[in-house]
Amino acid sequence: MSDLESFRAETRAWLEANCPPEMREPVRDEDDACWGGRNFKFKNPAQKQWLDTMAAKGWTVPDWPKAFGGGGLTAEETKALRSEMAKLGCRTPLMSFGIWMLGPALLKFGTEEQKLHYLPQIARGEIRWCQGYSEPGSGSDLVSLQTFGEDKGDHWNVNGQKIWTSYANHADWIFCLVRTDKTNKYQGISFLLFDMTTPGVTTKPILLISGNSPFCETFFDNVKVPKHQIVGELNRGWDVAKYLLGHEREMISAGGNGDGMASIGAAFPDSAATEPVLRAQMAMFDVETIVFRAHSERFMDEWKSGRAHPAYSNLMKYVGTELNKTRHELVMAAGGSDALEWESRRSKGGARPRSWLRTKANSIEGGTSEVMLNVVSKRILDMPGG
Amino acid sequence: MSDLESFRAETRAWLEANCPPEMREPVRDEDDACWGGRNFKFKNPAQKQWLDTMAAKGWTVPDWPKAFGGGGLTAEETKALRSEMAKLGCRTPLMSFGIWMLGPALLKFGTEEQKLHYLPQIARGEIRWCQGYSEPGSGSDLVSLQTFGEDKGDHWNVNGQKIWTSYANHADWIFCLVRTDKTNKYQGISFLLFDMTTPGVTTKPILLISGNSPFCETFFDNVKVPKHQIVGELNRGWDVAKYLLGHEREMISAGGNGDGMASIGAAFPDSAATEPVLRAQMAMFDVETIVFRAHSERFMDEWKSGRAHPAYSNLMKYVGTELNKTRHELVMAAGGSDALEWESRRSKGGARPRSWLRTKANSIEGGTSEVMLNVVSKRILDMPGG
Amino acid sequence: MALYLSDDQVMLKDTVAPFLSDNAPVKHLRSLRDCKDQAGFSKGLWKQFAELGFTGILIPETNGGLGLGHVEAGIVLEEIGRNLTPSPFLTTAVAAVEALKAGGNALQAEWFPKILAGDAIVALAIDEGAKHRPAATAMVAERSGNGFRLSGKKQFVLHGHVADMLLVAARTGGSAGEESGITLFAVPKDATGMTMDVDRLVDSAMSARVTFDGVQVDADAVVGEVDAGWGPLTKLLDAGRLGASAEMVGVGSGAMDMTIDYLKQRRQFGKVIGEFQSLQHRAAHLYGEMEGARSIVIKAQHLLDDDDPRAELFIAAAKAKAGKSCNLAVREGVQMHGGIGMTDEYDIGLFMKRDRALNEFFGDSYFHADQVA
Amino acid sequence: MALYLSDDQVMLKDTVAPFLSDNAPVKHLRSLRDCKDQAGFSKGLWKQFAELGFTGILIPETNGGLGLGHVEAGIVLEEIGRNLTPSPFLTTAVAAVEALKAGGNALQAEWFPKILAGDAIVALAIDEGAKHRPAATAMVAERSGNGFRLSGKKQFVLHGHVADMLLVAARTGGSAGEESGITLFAVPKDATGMTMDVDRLVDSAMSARVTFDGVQVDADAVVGEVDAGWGPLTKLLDAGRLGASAEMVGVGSGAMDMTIDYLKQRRQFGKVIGEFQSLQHRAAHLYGEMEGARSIVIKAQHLLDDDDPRAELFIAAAKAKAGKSCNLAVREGVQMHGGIGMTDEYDIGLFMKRDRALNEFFGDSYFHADQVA
Repeated sequence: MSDLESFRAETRAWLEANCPPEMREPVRDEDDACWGGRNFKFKNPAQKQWLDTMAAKGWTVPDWPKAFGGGGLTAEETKALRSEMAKLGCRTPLMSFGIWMLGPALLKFGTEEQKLHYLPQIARGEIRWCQGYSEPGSGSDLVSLQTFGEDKGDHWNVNGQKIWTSYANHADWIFCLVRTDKTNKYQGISFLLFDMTTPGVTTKPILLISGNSPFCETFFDNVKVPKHQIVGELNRGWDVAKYLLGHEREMISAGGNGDGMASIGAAFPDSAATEPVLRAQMAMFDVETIVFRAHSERFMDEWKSGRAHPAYSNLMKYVGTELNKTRHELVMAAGGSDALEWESRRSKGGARPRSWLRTKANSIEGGTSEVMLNVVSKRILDMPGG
Repeated sequence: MSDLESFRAETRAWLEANCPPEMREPVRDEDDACWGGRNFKFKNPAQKQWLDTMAAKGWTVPDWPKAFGGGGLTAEETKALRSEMAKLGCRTPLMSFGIWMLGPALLKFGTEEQKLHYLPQIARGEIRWCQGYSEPGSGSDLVSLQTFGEDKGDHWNVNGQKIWTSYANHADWIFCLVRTDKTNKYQGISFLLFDMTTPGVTTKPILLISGNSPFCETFFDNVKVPKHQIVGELNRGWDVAKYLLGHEREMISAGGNGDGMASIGAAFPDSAATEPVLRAQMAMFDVETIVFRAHSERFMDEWKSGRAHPAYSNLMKYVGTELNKTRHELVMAAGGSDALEWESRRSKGGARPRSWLRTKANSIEGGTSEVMLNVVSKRILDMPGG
Repeated sequence: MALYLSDDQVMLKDTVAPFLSDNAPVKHLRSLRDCKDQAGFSKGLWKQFAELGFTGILIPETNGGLGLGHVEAGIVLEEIGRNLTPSPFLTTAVAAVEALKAGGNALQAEWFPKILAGDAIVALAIDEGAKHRPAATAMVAERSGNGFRLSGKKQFVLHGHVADMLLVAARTGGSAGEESGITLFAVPKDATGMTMDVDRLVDSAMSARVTFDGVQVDADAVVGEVDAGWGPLTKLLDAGRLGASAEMVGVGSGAMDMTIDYLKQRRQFGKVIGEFQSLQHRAAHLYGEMEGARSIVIKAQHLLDDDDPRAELFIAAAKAKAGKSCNLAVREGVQMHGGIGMTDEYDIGLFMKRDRALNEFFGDSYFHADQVA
Repeated sequence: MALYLSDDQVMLKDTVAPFLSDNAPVKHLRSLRDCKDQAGFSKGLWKQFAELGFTGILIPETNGGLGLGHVEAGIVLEEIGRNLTPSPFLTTAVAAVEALKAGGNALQAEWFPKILAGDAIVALAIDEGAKHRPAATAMVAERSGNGFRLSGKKQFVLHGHVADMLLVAARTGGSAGEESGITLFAVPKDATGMTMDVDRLVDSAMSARVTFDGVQVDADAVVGEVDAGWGPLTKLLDAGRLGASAEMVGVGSGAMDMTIDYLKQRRQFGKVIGEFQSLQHRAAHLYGEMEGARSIVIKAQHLLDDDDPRAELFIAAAKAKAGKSCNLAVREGVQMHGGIGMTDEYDIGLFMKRDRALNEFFGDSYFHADQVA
């Protein structure tokens, strides 16, 4: 038995012994997951136990170095762990923008001191982070952002407004793009970290068309940010942000789970049987589903081995999000008038239409489809001009 | 009985008496139609008889004034004539770029002398015209054309090259956009008429992917064009061309005949029965077919009554040509491997695949789909910018 | 007849459009929704509809109505769509009125005056599954005494909980899948044995699932003839489908206009985003799709008004196309609005929700394409 | 195994690609077509394929072949597609070889050496109607003496007129629509009673309609077992469908690359047309579609090579997607080339023609989507 095979066998045994049954049930929605943080209310003791047990092994972030709270696993071991967790239906112990976004940025751009300070807090789910990028006037054109940090010697005095800050109302800290030089568009932005309880920070949840409020408007009124709370160099925050956007797209594009891949027709046999034209649309969509799974697998294989074009994740983000929107359009059609119900218990409070509406943001958040196509065209196809 | 009803009844009786049986069979392809001109070879005596009989009544151009060889009919009478001809299956007696394009330009911009000279020749099918607009470097960007007419006092000396001149190798005369002022892009083009037998004019047919050659490259080497052979004012030929382009799109968009409107599934019952996904695509296309017929009817009603936006024909051109391309893609799919045969008698010399390939030009000739969308966006939707 | 509005029809539009944009714009929908109104629409507005004559557009002049046609009904529906006005107009004043016109004098004498006066709401109990399949009606109506006993379930009964009468398709003969053997009943709201499970839908309309547990109705509740309900049901469906199509032309046009306005205002990358050619082309394409929808709807309205045998085919094409075009309009609308399009604060999301419900109502684009093939 | 080419596979590609672009580029197709060549491909080139070992890629090493898999066969096919090379490679060295691998030793001993040597062409006589429906095989093979008598008609038999052997699906039992009861026969070219009606197809390949009028074959002509031909036929179809998909990846990529190059050169309105955002977005979208096709094809190749039970599903998805993507590539290619794209002089139209034939071969996207559902 190879080392990897023994690791896999040991891992399976450990998971079977340590993952509580409640944590092997599918996560119903974002509110049902474990997000950690100072004020997080665990849904049940099993959720806390699972987080703590995994964090103790460093397996909330299995491929981070052990020194920073990680598991120190190789890429193959990490993949094996994930696949064993998937087989047993184990939930991800911790959902976290710290893990997904800030962590990779710190690992690449942070000082040793920053890594030792922030990463273990993230790995243990102690601090919940949110991201402060977009502003009302700066969506796709992110680099035009206006939130300004005035240099006050030992700190910046930050004023401005962010929008689409995910769960800012629940977050403990924010990583935030702040203009620190008004004379230089690209090289005048810094990547700052600060506590959301700092005086002058206020948040206001945004009610979405799905009826949920996962995002906030966030306001900064003379917020003091100490000088050491910067990631990377002064005025070079755009480099960090670009790196993270690429990372984010890679993550989104790798995100197709088995569940989202099921045949729609198989899920709605009555509609498939009685509606031949709808069935045909679902059939053609099922092809795309299988294709996207293969495409994601190929992309990850190429990415990990350094074969993928650096901008390729933009393509995957475009294809994957458009596909998911189409999937939900078809699910709504297959669901018929059942899928219109918005509040009833039968419909689980309108779970289906709310999920459908939620998918409409897929092709906007993290870079719109239009921006993705621009990037693919310019960087991969080397098309000319503006 | 109203005047129109009596006109309709008389017309039907006259057509039944005068249209030869051969001229009531469907036209197989462009080569099977009557195009007239000095060198035209009639397919049979009936074809010539039908042309002459109709021309004598002015009904090759029923709505032109009698003085110019037309029938002097009102719009309603013309519509009634056309519908009676359609009911009896009477062929159009004369296909002619003179009727479709030059005629309308002369009626609007020509001098009385030009009208009296050229229009009756067109109406009787004596002179076959071709159009000289596009050049190798000036397709969608037509106004960048370079063919130059140097002022030589009583004539212009024309040099340059045109492309996509329909049937230039069969045409007697050409109406042609020629630059007469190099310093003014838009107001430096004139609309000239000249005989294709003038020394210095040569044509070279272009072989298309369909295997046919309806278009030519046409070369002008010191071609002398007398000064009176201009339509409209000097350097204002672009106004004439623009008017004609609109007219052409209107014509194309009104061109949906009953034949092109049949359900594809009904035409290929075997494929529809055994291929459920293809059948569904055909079903959705059949919807579009019915819609386009209604759309065309509405457009013509609005156009004739002055209600349509002046740029609306661009939209119809876009929608109609894209639809026709899709139709032929589906016809090829429904035809299966039968529709791949290119030379066999069974396939009438590959009539189906050749027609399919021919449709690919629909969205290029007479203004590409891209240009149509630009125009709709700018002129109808009033979108900003370049 | 030419495919544009006549002078009289333009006058009607000039009455309807400002009335609705003044009295029932999108914020009217919002206020009903936000105060959790349980009717799902404003009864006061419905009364105003009656006062302005809208509820009588399709009722014959001999019955006190305006005796107009589907073009006129469509004018009202398009403005309802454009303003997302919650209203029982489509079910009551369009679909139900057409069914009753094919019913007997007694039913007309009972219901037309109430509809004219804005005193009655009629709901349609047709669908039995998640998808619209009227020929598959399985609900049983067995003879009982002087009348019938109805047993079975219906769903997607819009306004059912506040309806004064339900038009119910049930089977007196034949078997599921057959057109013959269906009978259409006018069931009054106080019939015993009828229970309702009411929910708010995605577009904030209220809809009921209705269970009929041996509901007894008299013989005079039959609309038209026993076993031949497919006739009046077809009238109901033709009018309902075409009316929903007209409403979707309004929804889609409203969404498109709002989006094009936004493209002319929103700046990114140093210019108005409407200057980007890819958005221009998509907007122009969308315009073409909406124009196609508008064209087939008015054509089908003319054919239905003329009692032309092609009407049914064209209505199927109209519902299929209006559904497809309106869906494109709301999808492009949300995407082109970007992040703010996802917020409840902006109206575009409400257009998306209404589109979904209307697409489903009376059969979706796939169902109708299947009918056309 | 990772979804990219291994080092050995890259080496093979580095052999195949320059060989084909040097020896059989698009002008090779043109010259065969323009001189009205009656074979439909170059027999000399086929001999070179054999010398380079290409014809033995899928033949087991024990039979003297290279014993490689469908990834390697796909490398050759993609380059064939990119160069539009006319070749019997797909029918003979891919589909037929896989069927024969599921046949008996005698047939392998007879045909593998000839295929290895480039001395045999095999054609596939499967389709009986205009659309591909192998289960619907109705052609009759009745027992006669030591063997069978075949009667019926086949069409879309590529290279049939120059084939040394035809693989023919016929019915020894069951009835049209059933998978069981079909037997696959290896019919030699000189069998009596076989007549061919040959035509050039849209892509300049030569194809036959074959009539079997009581064609007598021996029992040893049976590939695999009597009544159980669905087994070897499935091997044939899996390999053929996936091979056609790989070829379409080549056709589509060739068309796309040519088009993107053109967008970077052609000037209109004072700029290179590749600067227009709507064309950029369409090109980027097309690139994504082609990348999806490329991904599902290599994934399905791996599964087929691994004898994975999911292979059939993924092959259907591959044929459906490659067909859809390649079709988009040639349609966008012709449109973006504008007028010159319509001329025979430019190559893009030839890509459109090949796409059409390949889309139809072994079942089109609609057929395969139906299989996936």
